[in-house]
Amino acid sequence: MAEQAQELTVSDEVAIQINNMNKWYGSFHVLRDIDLTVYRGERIVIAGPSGSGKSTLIRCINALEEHQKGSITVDGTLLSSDLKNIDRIRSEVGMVFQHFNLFPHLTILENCTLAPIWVRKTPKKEAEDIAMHFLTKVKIPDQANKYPGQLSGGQQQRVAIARSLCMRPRIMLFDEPTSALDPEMIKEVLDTMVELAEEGMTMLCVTHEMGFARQVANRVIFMDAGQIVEQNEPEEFFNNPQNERTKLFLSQILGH
Amino acid sequence: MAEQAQELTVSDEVAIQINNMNKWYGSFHVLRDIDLTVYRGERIVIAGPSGSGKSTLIRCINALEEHQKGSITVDGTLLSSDLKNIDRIRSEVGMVFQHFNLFPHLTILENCTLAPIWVRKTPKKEAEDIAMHFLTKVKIPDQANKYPGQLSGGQQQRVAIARSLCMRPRIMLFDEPTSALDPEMIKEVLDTMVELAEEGMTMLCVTHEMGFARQVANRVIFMDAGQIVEQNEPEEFFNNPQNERTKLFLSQILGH
Amino acid sequence: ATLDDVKARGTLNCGVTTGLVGFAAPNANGEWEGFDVGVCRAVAAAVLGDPTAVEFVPTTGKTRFTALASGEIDLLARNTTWTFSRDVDLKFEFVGINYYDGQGFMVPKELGVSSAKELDGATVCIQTGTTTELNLADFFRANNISYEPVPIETNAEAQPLYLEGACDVYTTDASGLAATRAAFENPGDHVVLPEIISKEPLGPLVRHGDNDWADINRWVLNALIAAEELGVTSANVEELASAPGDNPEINRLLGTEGTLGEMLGLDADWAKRAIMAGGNYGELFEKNIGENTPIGLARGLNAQWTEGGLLYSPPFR
Amino acid sequence: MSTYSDPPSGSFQLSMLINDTRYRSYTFQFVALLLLVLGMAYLGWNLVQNLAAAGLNISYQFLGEPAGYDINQTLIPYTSQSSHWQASMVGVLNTLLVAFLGCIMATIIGVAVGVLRLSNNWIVRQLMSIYVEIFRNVPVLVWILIIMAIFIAVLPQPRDFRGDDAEASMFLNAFAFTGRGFYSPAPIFGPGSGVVVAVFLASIAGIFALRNYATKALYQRGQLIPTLWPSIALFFIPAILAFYIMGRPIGLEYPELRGFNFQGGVFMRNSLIALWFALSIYTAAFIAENVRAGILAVSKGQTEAAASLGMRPNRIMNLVVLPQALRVIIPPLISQYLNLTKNSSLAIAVGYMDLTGTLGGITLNQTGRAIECIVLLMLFYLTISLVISALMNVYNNAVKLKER
Amino acid sequence: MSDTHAQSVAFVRDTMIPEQAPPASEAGIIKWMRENLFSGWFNTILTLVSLYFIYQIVTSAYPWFANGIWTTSSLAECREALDGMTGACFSVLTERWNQLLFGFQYPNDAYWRPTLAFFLLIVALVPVLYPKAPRNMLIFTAIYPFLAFWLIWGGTILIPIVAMLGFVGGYFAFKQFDHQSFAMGLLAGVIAAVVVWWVGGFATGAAPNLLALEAVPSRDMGGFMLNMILGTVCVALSLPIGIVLALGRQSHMPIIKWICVIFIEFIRGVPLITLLFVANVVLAYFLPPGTNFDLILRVIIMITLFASAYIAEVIRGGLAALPRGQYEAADSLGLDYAQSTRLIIMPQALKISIPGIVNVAVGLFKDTVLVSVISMFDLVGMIRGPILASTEWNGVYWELWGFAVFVFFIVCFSISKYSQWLERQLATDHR
Ligand SMILES: Nc1ncnc2c1ncn2[C@@H]1O[C@H](COP(=O)(O)OP(=O)(O)OP(=O)(O)O)[C@@H](O)[C@H]1O
Ligand SMILES: Nc1ncnc2c1ncn2[C@@H]1O[C@H](COP(=O)(O)OP(=O)(O)OP(=O)(O)O)[C@@H](O)[C@H]1O
Ligand SMILES: NC(=O)CC[C@H](N)C(=O)O
Ligand SMILES: [Mg+2]
Ligand SMILES: [Mg+2]
Repeated sequence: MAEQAQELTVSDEVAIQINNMNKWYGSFHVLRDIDLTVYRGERIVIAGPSGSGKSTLIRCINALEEHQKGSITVDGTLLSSDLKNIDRIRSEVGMVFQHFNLFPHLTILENCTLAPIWVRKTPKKEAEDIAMHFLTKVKIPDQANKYPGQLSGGQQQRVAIARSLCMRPRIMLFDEPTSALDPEMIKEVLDTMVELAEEGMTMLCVTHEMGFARQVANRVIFMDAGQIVEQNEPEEFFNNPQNERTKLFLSQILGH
Repeated sequence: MAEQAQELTVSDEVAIQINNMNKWYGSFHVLRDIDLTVYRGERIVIAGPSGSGKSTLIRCINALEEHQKGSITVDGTLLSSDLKNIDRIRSEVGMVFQHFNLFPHLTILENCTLAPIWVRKTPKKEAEDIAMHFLTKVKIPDQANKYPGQLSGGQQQRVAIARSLCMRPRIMLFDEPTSALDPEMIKEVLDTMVELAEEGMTMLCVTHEMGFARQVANRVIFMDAGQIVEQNEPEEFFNNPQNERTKLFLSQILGH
Repeated sequence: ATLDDVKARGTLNCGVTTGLVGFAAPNANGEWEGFDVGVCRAVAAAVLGDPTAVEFVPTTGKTRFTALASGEIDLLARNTTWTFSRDVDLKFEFVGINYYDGQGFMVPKELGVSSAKELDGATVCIQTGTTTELNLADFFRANNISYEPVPIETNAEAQPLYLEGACDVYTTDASGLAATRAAFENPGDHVVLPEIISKEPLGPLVRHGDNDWADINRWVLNALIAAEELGVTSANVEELASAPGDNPEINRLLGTEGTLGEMLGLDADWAKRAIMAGGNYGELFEKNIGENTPIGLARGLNAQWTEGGLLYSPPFR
Repeated sequence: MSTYSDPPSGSFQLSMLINDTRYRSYTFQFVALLLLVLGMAYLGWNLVQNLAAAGLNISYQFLGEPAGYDINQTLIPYTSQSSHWQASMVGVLNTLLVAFLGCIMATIIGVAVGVLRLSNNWIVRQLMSIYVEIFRNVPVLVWILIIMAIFIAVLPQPRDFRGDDAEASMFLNAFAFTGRGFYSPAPIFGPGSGVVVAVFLASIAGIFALRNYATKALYQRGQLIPTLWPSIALFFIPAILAFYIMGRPIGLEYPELRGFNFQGGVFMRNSLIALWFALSIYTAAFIAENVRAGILAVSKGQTEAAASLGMRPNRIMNLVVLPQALRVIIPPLISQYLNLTKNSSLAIAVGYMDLTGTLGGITLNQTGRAIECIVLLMLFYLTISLVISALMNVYNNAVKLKER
Repeated sequence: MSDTHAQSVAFVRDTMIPEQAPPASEAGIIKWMRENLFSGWFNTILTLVSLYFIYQIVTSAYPWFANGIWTTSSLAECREALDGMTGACFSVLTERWNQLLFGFQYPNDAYWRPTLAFFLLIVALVPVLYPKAPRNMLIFTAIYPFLAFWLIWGGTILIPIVAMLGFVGGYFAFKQFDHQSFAMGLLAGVIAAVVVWWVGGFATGAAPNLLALEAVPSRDMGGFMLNMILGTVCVALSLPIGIVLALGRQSHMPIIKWICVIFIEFIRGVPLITLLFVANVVLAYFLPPGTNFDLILRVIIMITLFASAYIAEVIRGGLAALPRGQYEAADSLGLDYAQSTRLIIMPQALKISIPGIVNVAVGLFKDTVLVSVISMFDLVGMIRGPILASTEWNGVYWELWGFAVFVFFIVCFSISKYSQWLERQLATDHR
């Protein structure tokens, strides 16, 4: 199935183009000379030890963090300090966080319709239809009128995915979407992500779920100390890592 | 090793004698007709479903709770409302709690020397030497000058054990010492307890760590609804439980 | 200008005391009456044609000047002593004197004190923010005797303190003492000591800088005084004003001759209305604080100059 | 999310002032600053206009001029000829005095009530919570006025002490509770009293030394020396001995009804007592809640752990519970002190001559320098509160529990 | 069983022991008394002292209450009626009842108006205070301020109606443009409101007596009514200002942040009394020459500023308690600052802050009595001034002050109980 997904959707169109991007926190150099081209329909898994800058990288793509050097182009829009560009990029790019970050004071349905109504100016009725569509897709349409606090972690994470999808993003970013979940719940969320992948969504996913990487990724990127150390197709990456650090890391992850 | 420990240390001397002890919280009958004799050097594990009165039982032994009927004799001292007796018993008996209960405003070393200095009137220097001895024993002498908040849970629990040991108790009570810990840390604490057992300390331990029970206990006591329902040697207890409730409980615990 | 403001508003904001029977205090129906109130009403009558178009703003010794300076009130008629610094430094304009007074002391009879000089060590109730506070300090220092001041804000607060014995002596303007004593259950148990330790010329005042408004107030007050001198009373003013009489000053005053009203920016009947509001100076005095009232003040210095007093209105000419 | 230094290198456009994150925040701040400056300028301009219209000016010269009024309670020499500045200083000291006394008393009452609210005595617990609820739910000004009213209406006035069959009499012939305040004997130091005082001070030093020694003995030799009774003995006995040996050099001056008032002795004015007492009981109600919360914040496990180590209740309190509770209690306690100090400005309601009474009251009125006086008044309170919060920060940093 | 030995004897229970009643000494009132009242000598002493204290209070207060006189019209008469007995002269309350509640200048025949406004206030507050009340009651809450203004101050009904229409118009204009951008919406709203007010101004001018109630100037407000007015108005006004200040203080823009910090710390550093002095004596100097706000308005301004600084600090606590993830999630959905603040951040932060805000409100309500120091006649001002100084009632302290204590206690205590209730509610919300 993984093979099939890969062949099916990747096009030549560039979705994200990162050139020579650098970022500092104060004087701490978190991202160093990142070059990365993501094609439309590609599913990329980013792995690497803790603190290697994975989260920072995908947060830069979404302009949640600013970078200081180099350029990021998302869907043809250069990420600059221009608010218009930032807004355009953010509505193109959906993001799912480790801790879900649902809005606890709104129902599931309201969580999903909020941005479409206020950002996309979708009429409420229509927004709700879309929301129900995606909630059905993540298999929790019946929870629509509950509050996030009433759902399990796995359900919450699926709501978070649905919420992002409601903005009809062309690119989805995931930052360790399953690492705050209990083992039983991880599967539900990964299933949802696999489904999404099968539909051809462009995805960048920080995760340590190597099964997932094997199953859906076109490419695995390994980061360490703020740099991209190795990238390859999943089979190659897992079976035949080149870099020492990658080897070490894989031995830990897989041995665990 | 378990066999060896059992044979090595149990003597005929009685450490704790509980006769027909009853306790009520208001009108709720928590402990019913408890009869229990603990010999010096014995290691007893107490198990049972939640709310069955395990904690209450060992807290009664330490006079943290008073019982209303029957008698408890610790090391020949009858536990009565006489403050002198309570003091004597408490300094004979060490206790380790589920949530460590270290004193957060004192360093590790001060935690360990506080009671020896103020209760045993040990000179400070000497108390510190003893404390370092036991801290070394639980393998964290290097943390002596840190504060509890700076240690991991497993380290904190080991400090709690060392703190009790500094009072040179003849009997140690443990109330679910590992249940608030992350899996990696459980092992460190259990190791410490095994070591203690090997030295012949009389121990009463409420725990659900069946591996520990198998390894070090002379006797497993199973409680339910405030009563001792079954007691036996560990092997017999696990392999051949007699009471229905025990069977049910064991199937849950071990199946998990 | 203040005159325009007052006309536009339709009421005169007049600052009075928070309550001093005879000078300014609300009666049982909540209507303000008293000697100072009479001045306010006369001005309102002259300016607005309606002696009841007055909004009375109670002020304490402390708040009165800020109320006037900030424009909250248009006129302050609150037994206020005309002093150099108030006139010059605080920038107010005293428009005349409606009561010549001096500071006195009141003590319970049972103390057996007969002179202020015997007050060594006494506890004295004193209203803060007043001239009497400063006079008191000077008096005791000059006589080299000690005392213990108990500062209070209003006359009302002073009463229970004095009556319950928390202070031995109460000091303020002699007229104020008389008015206060009149409100006591047993006025006879208290004596006002003979010493008058200061000059306290009390008069209405307005803000500095608006001379037109000051003129109006000054001449309304003078009109009341002159009316008494000229024998114009609330009873006969209607008649005297209906047609020019043979006293040209009365004619000018009542507007049957000349254009005094116009000069003030008012109409010709201004003084007539002011006098009708509560009567001339003498009537006001008799009605509110005179000898036939509980307060029972004699005219004394406040008699017309023709009768040995100090009241002396400049001519209406 | 603001500045990107590299990618956009296009020329500057006006719209970037709003749309570009680099300039946007400057724009906003500039606008805010502009509005602020304009607002200030507008107020300032009005002020200038109004002052000019009224022919006034702003000047602090009046501070040097004689005040002209007397103040009943002065901690520093002051006469009516002293300057307004000195009058203000008298006020400052009076404010600090009542605030200081109030903080002490509020702490004592508050701690007692807070601890008693946790007592296992049901009646006491109920009484204490009634106290707390009643006092903190009624304005402090009302309490001040009520206590003042009690003085005026209930307590006997000096005149009631007069005569042969007086209505009131002095307590022990030494203390008089009157509507004007409280009179008590004052010590007079005769020759040789220096020795007594010195002995007394020495015995206080001795108490500290004893406690020090006791801790040392415990730490070094494991010997627990009792300190309570020896301390009490040390406190009284040497001084009393010295007092008699020196031939009783310290006498008492008893207050005596002379003239209008009691004379001699120590006099505490009713306004001070009313203010002090009202501020104390009001603030104490809040402090009691803080104390209770602080003690409750120390988990039961701490007490149990200490108990199972064989410690006795009072040791547990001193060594385990209090040190932890204090960290929780002290910060809100200090802000209660700050509140009390600010509330002491209500002195004006009972004629206590604190800074609001002198500088903000009589001086303001007699000179008409409203703006100047109020500016100084605010500066004073601001200084106090800044100093106190600075101290609080220092304390908080010092006691912060070490965390990972 | 006592010979149970580890190596030899195993034990299995075959019949369970039934639950038994505790021994007699362990239950009932005796045990309760022993544990709660007489455990140890110290406790026993405490109990006895407390009982004595209660006995003293009751025996001295009871006759005072029981013999209370309610119908005389002066202290002298009351003393006469009591005839030497201990007893309270509650007649001061009955006789001055209206003055205590409304001050001494509010027109007698209009007392029903503030009374009605007060009861309507309770109705208006229900949906705010009680989250489960029907939501459409909020409409009444929105109308209430205008209604209350009309009832209390009087004048033509057109003024509040026009004022309300202005807000309504502004709201609709805001809604219209809000989807474009918050700033645009705000601008449109303000313009619409101003236009409505301007046009409405002519209407009011044309019919100044339409449905007019007798107008009462602010100066005539007094008594407990004044405390209520100041309390509610200032709390209501200080909320929005407090929110803005709190947001400003959390801002990343240093200048804006420092402006807010300085303002907040300044206000919190000085006593309210000095701010009231400012209202009373110096504020007028800072207003344009010729304008003259009345004292109530100036006091409301200062108390509002005062309260808003405290509320800002409470809300800042609420903001700080929100996890960063909420901000980031809102950002990543493409919501702009105004939207995320309004839709995500504020609703949550305010909810966290409600108990704190209620505490500030109680404190503020108590502080309204300070206006008596600048000689306004609120409840305390009335008691200190006109009533205690009047010849009839000179000297009735206990009854009057007891009344003030009673009134404030009832109000503040119920508000704080409410806040505790709410805290518990919020803790379990949406779980
Ligand atoms: N706001 C910040 N300020 C300063 N340093 C930061 C900040 N956020 C992250 N860092 C540092 O940047 C580095 C990269 O952080 P990042 O969160 O991207 O790592 P990561 O690869 O996602 O790790 P993890 O697997 O733990 O999430 C880390 O060393 C981290 O400490
Ligand atoms: N202070 C108390 N007051 C009233 N009931 C109590 C009290 N402490 C415990 N109980 C009740 O007594 C029973 C026994 O409690 P205990 O803590 O001994 O159970 P346990 O066997 O230790 O359970 P767990 O495994 O959950 O710790 C429980 O039903 C508990 O609810
Ligand atoms: N007692 C008063 O209120 C006025 C006192 C005095 N006449 C003054 O003007 O200062
Ligand atoms: Mg990360
Ligand atoms: Mg337990």
